[in-house]
Amino acid sequence: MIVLSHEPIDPAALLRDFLRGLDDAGAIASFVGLVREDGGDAVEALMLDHAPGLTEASIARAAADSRDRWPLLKLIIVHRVGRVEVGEAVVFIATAAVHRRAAFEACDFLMDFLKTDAPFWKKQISRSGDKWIEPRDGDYSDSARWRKREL
Amino acid sequence: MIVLSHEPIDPAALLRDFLRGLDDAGAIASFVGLVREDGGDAVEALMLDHAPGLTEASIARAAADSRDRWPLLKLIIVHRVGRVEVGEAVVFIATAAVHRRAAFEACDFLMDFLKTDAPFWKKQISRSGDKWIEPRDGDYSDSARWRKREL
Amino acid sequence: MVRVVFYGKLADLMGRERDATLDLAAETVAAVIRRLAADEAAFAAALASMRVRYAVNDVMAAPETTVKTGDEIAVLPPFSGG
Amino acid sequence: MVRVVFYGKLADLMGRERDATLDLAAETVAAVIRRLAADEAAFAAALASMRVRYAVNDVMAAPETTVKTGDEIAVLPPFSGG
Repeated sequence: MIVLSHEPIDPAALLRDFLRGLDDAGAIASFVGLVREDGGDAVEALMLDHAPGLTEASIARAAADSRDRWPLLKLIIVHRVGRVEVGEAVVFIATAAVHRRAAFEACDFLMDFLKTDAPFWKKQISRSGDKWIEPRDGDYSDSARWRKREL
Repeated sequence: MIVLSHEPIDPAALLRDFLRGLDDAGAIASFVGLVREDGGDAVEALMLDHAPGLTEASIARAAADSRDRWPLLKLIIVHRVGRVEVGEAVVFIATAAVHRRAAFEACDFLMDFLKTDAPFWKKQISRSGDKWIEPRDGDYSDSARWRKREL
Repeated sequence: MVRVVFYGKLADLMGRERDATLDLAAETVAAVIRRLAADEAAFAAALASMRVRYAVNDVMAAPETTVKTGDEIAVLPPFSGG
Repeated sequence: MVRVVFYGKLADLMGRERDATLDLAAETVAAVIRRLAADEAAFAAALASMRVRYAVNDVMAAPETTVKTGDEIAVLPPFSGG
């Protein structure tokens, strides 16, 4: 399931729903990304721009890709769009598999994808002004790990 | 926080509590292990034996080790002991960090530790009889990944 | 006429969308964008400072892709989600 | 006298705990276990079939560790948690 949400999301409730009816899956990995205070800069919120249509299609392709790479029994990706306040969740991912390696790796892969390869644009709103956020170098090298593996 | 629980655990509620007051952490990785039906063998439950005192101390050392290796802001490990029914959670782990790589790796490391290096013993109760479960070869090689890295 | 839609920091600069005329019945994405940049120094500078990608009608597309009247070009600065 | 506590499949075989007498004031864990195994063929066979570890008074300990009256030896078959 893939959801772009304009409203606040509740990771615990999403995990509860995800765990229902997973009789064959022993392993569930999940990830929550929260908007955090950025050190000294008093962050108030993120504004998340996206390209309706293109963004959903792009995430759907990554989800299909993860199912090709790992034997997943279920996955969910929920991503906020619009204004997300400090402390709120920006993203929730959960993956279920028989064994934990598949669940962990698929969850990790999907997060790397969302950071650098999904059509989202993040602007940080803080008291000292607004700024567009670029992925960190580490985000690009994280994403590159999965491409190397294909060789 | 480390908890050995004789009663059923609620991973969603544990995640909800864990997410409270995490203003500085952007990344939360978590893992849920469920007792699953084992293919044809009609599994009814797991019986989890442990060594009171020794088991808690062993997990506490692994938790401290994970904090030495990764800049974690918070972690929780909850493990069932006693009889755990099919579909119930055996284990819940969550790790919080500023960036997701630390959260993912620490969560992965702690699960590998619990599978092969924590004093637990698992007996599978099924209609066809009971049997003690040994870690899979993959569990041992997963744990070995973290030792190689030390070299 | 094609519609050009801007995202992220380029939307701050150019607004969400603009209509652009075509000089020919079919032109490349690159040609349409070049013409917009010729009129707007700030947009030209932004394009030079980052790796921009394009989509045509919601499908990722190379700058050499041709567009015709009624098509929509999305102008995509580097992604940052999650 | 030391207490010997068994876990996992060894508890199925030996019960949860047994008291074992010491021949000397201080003996090694290995000596105590060897004596128990001499009396119980099934325990001897189980020890031979798996890598068993030990703890003395809740601290992991080598088989060469010496124990004295009042100590507790835990006999630990291969772990499997999670």
